[in-house]
Amino acid sequence: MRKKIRVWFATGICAAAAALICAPLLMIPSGSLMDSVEMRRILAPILGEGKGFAVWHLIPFYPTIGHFYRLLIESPAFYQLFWNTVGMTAAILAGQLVVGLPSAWAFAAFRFRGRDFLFGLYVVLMLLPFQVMLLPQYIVLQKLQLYNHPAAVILPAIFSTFPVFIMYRGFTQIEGEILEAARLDGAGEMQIFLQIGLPLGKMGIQAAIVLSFLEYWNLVEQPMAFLEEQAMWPLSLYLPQIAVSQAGFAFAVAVMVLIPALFVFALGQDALEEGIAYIGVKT
Amino acid sequence: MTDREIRWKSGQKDRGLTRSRLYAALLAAVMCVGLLGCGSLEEEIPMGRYADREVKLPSGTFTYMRACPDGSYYLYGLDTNLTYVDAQGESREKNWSWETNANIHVKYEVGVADNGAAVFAYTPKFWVDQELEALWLSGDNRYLYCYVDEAGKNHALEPHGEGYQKGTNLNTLVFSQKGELYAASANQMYRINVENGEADSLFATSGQVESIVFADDVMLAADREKAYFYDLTAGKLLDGSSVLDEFIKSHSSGGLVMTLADRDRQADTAEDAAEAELDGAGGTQILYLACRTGVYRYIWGGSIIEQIADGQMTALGDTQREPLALQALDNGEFRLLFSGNYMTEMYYDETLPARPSKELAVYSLEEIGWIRYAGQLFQKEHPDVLVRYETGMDGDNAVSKEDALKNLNTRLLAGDVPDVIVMDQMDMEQYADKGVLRELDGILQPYLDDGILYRNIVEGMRMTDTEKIYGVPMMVYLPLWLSEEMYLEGEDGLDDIVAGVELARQKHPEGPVLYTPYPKDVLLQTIPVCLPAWTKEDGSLDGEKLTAYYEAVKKLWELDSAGFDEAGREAWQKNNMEYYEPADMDMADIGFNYQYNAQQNFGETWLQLGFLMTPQVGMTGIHVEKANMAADWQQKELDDEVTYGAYTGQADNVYWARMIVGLCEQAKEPELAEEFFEALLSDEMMRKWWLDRPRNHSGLTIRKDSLSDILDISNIEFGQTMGFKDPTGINYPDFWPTEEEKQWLYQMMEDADCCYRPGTMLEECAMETGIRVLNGELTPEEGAKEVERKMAIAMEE
Amino acid sequence: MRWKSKRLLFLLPGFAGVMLFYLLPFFEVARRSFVKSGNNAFVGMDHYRAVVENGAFMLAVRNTFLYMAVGVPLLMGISLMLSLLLRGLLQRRRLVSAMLLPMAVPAAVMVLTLQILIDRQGVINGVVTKVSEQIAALPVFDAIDYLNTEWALAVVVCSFLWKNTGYMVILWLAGLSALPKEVEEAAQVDGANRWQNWHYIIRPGLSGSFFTIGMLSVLQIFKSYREVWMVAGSYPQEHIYFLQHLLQNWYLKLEFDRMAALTVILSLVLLCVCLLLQKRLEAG
Amino acid sequence: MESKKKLWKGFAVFMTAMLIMTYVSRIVYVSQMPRIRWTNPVAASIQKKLQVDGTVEAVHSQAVTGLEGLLVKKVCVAAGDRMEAGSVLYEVDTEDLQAQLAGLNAQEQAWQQQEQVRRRDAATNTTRAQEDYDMSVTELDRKIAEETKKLEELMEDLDTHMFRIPEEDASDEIWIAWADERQRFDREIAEKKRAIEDVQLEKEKILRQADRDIEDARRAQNAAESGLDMGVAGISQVRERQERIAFLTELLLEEGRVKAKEEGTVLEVMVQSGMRMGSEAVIRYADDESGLLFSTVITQEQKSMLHTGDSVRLSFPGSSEEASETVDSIVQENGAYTVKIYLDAGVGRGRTEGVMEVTTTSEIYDYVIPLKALRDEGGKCVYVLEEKNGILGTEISARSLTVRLLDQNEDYVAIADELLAGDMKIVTECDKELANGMVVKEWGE
Repeated sequence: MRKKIRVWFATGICAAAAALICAPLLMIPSGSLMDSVEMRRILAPILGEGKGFAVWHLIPFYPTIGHFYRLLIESPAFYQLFWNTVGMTAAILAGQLVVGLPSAWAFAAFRFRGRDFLFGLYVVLMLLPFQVMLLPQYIVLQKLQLYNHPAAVILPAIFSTFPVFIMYRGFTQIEGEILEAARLDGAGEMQIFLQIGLPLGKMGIQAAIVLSFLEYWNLVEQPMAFLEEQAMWPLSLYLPQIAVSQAGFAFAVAVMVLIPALFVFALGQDALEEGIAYIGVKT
Repeated sequence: MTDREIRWKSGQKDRGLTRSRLYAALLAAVMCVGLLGCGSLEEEIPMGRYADREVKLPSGTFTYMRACPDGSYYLYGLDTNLTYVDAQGESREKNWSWETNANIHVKYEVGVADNGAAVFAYTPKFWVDQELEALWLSGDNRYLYCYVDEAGKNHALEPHGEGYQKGTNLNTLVFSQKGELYAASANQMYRINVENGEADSLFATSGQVESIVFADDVMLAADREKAYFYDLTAGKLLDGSSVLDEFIKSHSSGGLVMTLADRDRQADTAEDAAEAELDGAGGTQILYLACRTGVYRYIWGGSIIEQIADGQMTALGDTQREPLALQALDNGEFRLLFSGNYMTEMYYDETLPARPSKELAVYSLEEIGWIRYAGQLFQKEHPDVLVRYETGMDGDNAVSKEDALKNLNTRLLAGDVPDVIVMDQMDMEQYADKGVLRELDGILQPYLDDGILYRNIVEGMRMTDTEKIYGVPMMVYLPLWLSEEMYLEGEDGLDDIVAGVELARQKHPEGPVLYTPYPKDVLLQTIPVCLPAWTKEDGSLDGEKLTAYYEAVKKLWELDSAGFDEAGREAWQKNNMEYYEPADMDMADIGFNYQYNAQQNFGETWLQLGFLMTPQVGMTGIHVEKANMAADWQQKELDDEVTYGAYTGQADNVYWARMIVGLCEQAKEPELAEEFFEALLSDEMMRKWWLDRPRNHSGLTIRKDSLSDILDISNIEFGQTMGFKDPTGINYPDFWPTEEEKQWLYQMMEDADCCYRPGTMLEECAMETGIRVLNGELTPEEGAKEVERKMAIAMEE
Repeated sequence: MRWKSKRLLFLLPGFAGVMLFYLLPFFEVARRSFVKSGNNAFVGMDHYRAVVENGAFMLAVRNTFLYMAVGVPLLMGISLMLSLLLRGLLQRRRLVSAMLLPMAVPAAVMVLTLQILIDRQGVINGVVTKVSEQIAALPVFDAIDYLNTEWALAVVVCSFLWKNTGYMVILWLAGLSALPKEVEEAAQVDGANRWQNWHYIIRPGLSGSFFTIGMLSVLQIFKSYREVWMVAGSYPQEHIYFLQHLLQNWYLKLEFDRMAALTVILSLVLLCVCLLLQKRLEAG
Repeated sequence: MESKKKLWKGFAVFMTAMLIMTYVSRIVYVSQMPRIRWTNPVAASIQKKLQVDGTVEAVHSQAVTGLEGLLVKKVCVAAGDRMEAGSVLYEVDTEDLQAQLAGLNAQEQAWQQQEQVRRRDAATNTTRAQEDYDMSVTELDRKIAEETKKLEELMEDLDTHMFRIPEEDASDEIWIAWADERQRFDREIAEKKRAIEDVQLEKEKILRQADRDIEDARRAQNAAESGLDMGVAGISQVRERQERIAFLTELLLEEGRVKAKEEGTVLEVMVQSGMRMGSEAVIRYADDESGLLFSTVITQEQKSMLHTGDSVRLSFPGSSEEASETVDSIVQENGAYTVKIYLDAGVGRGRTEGVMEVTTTSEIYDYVIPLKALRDEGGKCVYVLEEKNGILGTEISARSLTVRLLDQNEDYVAIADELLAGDMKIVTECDKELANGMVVKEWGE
């Protein structure tokens, strides 16, 4: 009985926390259905046009799907950018898997001098804000003739140290003995990596994929700096500066951006759950 | 979950995997479609155009070239000897005794035959024959002629004959292939026998014949109106070609030269030539014509003139040079002699891109119509230059000002520097300190010395620390108040404005006075004239001035609101709301050019503070984008005139600098940038802009002569484009400045010396805090402290 | 030796890329911090001295340190507590997805919602004043202008927590799931109460995760600058004037050498902290 | 696991939906895009054709004046008839004619008697005046003869005196006396001459007076014969009556038929039988040798195309006749201009309207475009195609360019602007309302 109460208590708190986090997000779907006149009227105090306080109608008085029509039907600009974003994010994730994974494995499985120092350096490079790296990376890209080309955003992202850091955590779960045993059986490094490393680190990989996706799905700074041609821009630059008059439209864009993210979460979550369960069995 | 259960789940998972793998494949396919979308194909540039290379001329200045069929040519200049240059390029001078006493004769025209014989038209310096001298002195400068055969033996040539008019000069002397001399006077064509001077007149011409070519036995003589075909054997005029006449008529300005070539020797151009036959003349000849727009080909006797070379990117297109003679060489190339002792050979080159080679990079934060227009004009005049005009932010897309500046700084630091920067909305001092900008004192000195530009305005741009000028505004706005009667008397600053508004308020208790529906408007109208006074010499912020400013602005706001009760103000703001969106209006575009359809409710406002933006609109009906009250009042037939005047805030003689142009230190094309800068400052550019686009509000030009020219351009010349049509379609007539008003405007331009540049950090802080002061959150003192605090951090950096 | 070269093969591609796009640029930045920007003359520590003595720098460091000191522990604590609660639940997956949503919202829209909520006449002030009016007991609440008063930092921290909690909960869950089940079951059999269970089993197991999640929280602190800048502009209220504002403003002022010096200082500090933490947590 | 599969399916469905929507939205976007056709400006001249109708009428149409007071019995011609010299126009009532004639003759006789009496008195006056004249002439001649004789005597005395010049050595008094004597002679000669002149003057005065008297007398006599003294009106009245009598008698001989004096075409008949004629015109006709006049009215704007001396092509509706004539005069009347063209002989015979056509070709303009490409949005402007790259890659957009109008006709217009270039693409047709900066596409299917 006590156990049931505890479970109820726990779900209660978590539900409250989730609700608190999602409450502001409810403004997005409601905003996307609100036409600009109503939007201006309720936000007048914020625009310095009225006294009193702004109020938000979760259910708009005059709902309209005008924004969605304008976004999805009238102009194909949204899709152009949508596919740009999808393409870029996919390329980056794939690249990170191909490059980041072995690096993380190398850090986790091998002992070599200066490993910790190098890993520390990786972490610092991960933490450094982009503003600092803007100029030198611009010079490098200029020399590689990659400026104003999608690769200018994709390549630096592929070699980012962030996924390495996360995947490294996944691999550290594996105790050294298993490795030694496998090596003794004469398994090649590659085989060890594929047979033992990958399945064990699956959880870390999926976490890295989800978090990387989050990171690069809404990338703003790099494309704005390195992509001059608007035709290559990602979705996040479609409306970075939103004036109140376009708020409705911006909310509609946000809804369309959230949908794929939801799928990825769910799938990523799923994989995570599975990974966790799998690991549970193994050890 | 028991082990079995998990395995079962995982097992099932394996079978399930195949279907999910299918979905994964589908997903991958969709993603690669996205990837395809990103690539951009390389844009291919059309290749191949005519280019020209300079040919080194023998010493001396040459003004005449006689092309010989075998590719060699004779050169002759008034102070040089006749020089023969053979096909390989070696030149031999012909030394004739007659030449030696050159100093006694002033030579004018010359005609050279293929074999080197020549005829000169000259006038002796010392007249022997009194009668001829008399003729000469009487202004009829009649030439004497001398024939020199190929051996150098010369004898005087006295043209005579029954058709020959003695008084006229033979300005064109040409030898045919057979060595006969044909000469043309202003209206008559002659054939002159070189031995005895016997001249028989062939036909009359409408103008002076300038070019003569011979095809077998047909002579083509062309004046500026038409081409005459004359059959030498039959001795009669043939009917002309209307196509050729039309071409000659429209292309002879700026020099038109022609030459003839046998078609069979012009191997490559022959097979695509039309097979037209001129009766009797055997159409084996091609006539080449060269003029400013390029080289054209006319198949003898045909009816089409094709352009085979574009003059733009060659010496032909150069407006300073005029083609004097043309020779068609065998391999489709052409040799051209130009005025100014310059000879080129034009050849066709596949490898050259059809695009110009040099590039001039012009950068500005926002799109400025005038700069783009100037760039296009500059490019038309300099065909070998491509003007690339980049803007940091283009209107609709969403790059913020800081992001655009960040991109620009990245490129500056990385060395990819534009040649010309227009620094509206940018912080000029900062770029000047960092050495990005070039000091313009050297270029501006001649302009200032002979008083072309308004000295005070240019001096206003001088940096306080380095005492150098790094940017010059092309246009300026001048502060101007406008009201139905004399509310603002003198020019003693902010208090005068407050007093004026109080006066207007007493007169009109109801409704608005200054027309400021939102707090932001009061600030918009007053900051430009006060901001320059807030920074002390040492660059720090002057707190009291800022406090005084906020107090005055608060009073203005209360005065303006006094005309309303609470509900009234709300209603008034509401009906302004749909055309006027204060929220997304930031300081960048307070230049009163936001879409402001206040004309309807203009009648209620009595005092307007604005900026004069268009020079050629009269004072009596000052058209200030925001305050074209006059036009409104005029329609209400108010009997009294509109009064107007200059106003000052805490800083006086303020001018609003627009289109501040600066040149970059490490520009790739420094002299080209300088040339562009001078083109921008040229009177021609200023006038063209106003003539072409009279209805624009880019401001008053800082060139004295252009400003007065523009103001003098009579109203009629603008004809249908006068008048300003506001969105609702009401057409407001503009009023033309009277003479006295023009002087008043020139005087204001003379003494405007305090520069206001929008878009600085201080202005943004003052604006934000100002709104909080007017909303009552902060008292003026607190507001001033708040701004000081924020600026402290900025200064600190 | 065969293994050695093989192993290098794993690290090399990644390392080459990192070298090209991150390390080389970092060394370039370091080089520029010792050199005068115009004519590349060696200037030594001038820039560093200029940075350290700069008033704005001190303010920025204090603010950033305060922000981290408050933000990171709070975030880690809340997300740990939540993940512990969530561990046992069935509907865990849906709740976690809900919490993760803010991460997926484009920055611009998040800023817009923030502006609507925390403006002086915003929705939150509206609700609170309405509530305080209804309930006589509460004192009359006058609207706080969050962005222009000391509350600014509170607002920044709250939005930081709001955005990243879901993120950290996932990582904690990942960490918790790695703990061996049997030990815990055995402890329960012995009647260990919850606290002992936590202290002796879970906490040591999570030490590795502590380091990862700590570092990632710091990373999110730096990533949150974009939102703070879009909400409060380049010169915000003094309490939320962070190092990155300083970096950006110097960059806009073309003061790249000072910016480079600050970057080097910052990265050295981070490196030491990271190495220290790694040593202690790995060992523990 | 179930939910996993569902999720993957959901995700895949979403992505394919997005792919399909990409094409759908692009189709919708393109279908709404205005379609345009464009041309390059061409260097050509503007040909303007002016076609105006106008009336053809006689230059100075002749008129047959009515016979005052007579009664018209029958009208024999109508408007538009050909008439030859001598063809009958109309007939006058003979009885009425005879009655008027009789009245007139009676007045004539009365006048004749009165005239004889006056003439006799005048004759006597003239003879008397003649005698006075002769007498005064002979008397004056005599007086002149005496005077001239005295003058000659004095001249001889002077000559002799001149011979008796004293010698040089003579004393001064002698010289003085001689000088006085000489002066006396001079004085007397001068007086004598003066006297002769006076007499001659007086003689002329008298003679002139005499002449005038004779003249008056003779004129009076003439007037008497001619009856002048009745004053000018009287004389003319008499003469007029005599002419009318002569005319009426002649008409009577013709049994009242009035014939045409010359050939021509009748333009208008203003009289009908039974009407008593006044003095104004009865029939208007155009005689042949005086030419026809084509006149028309053109507007101020058309005036710019036409100048005096231009050759124009005239055609006449209803006939294949055509002629090329030169414009003789263009006169401005309150805003409009009347054009007059005198037709050559034989042109436009018998026509009342004509059509004037003139084609003028201007000089060669650099940039000539079809008129439909010109638009008017607060000032003349054209739309020029240019490439614009935005989110959807490079697109064609129409930019408006204000231009100055040089010359135009119905379907072409010559424009000028610094930025114009030969290779610019100017929009001529568009199926939607164009705005500046609008994205457009070429007119495919």
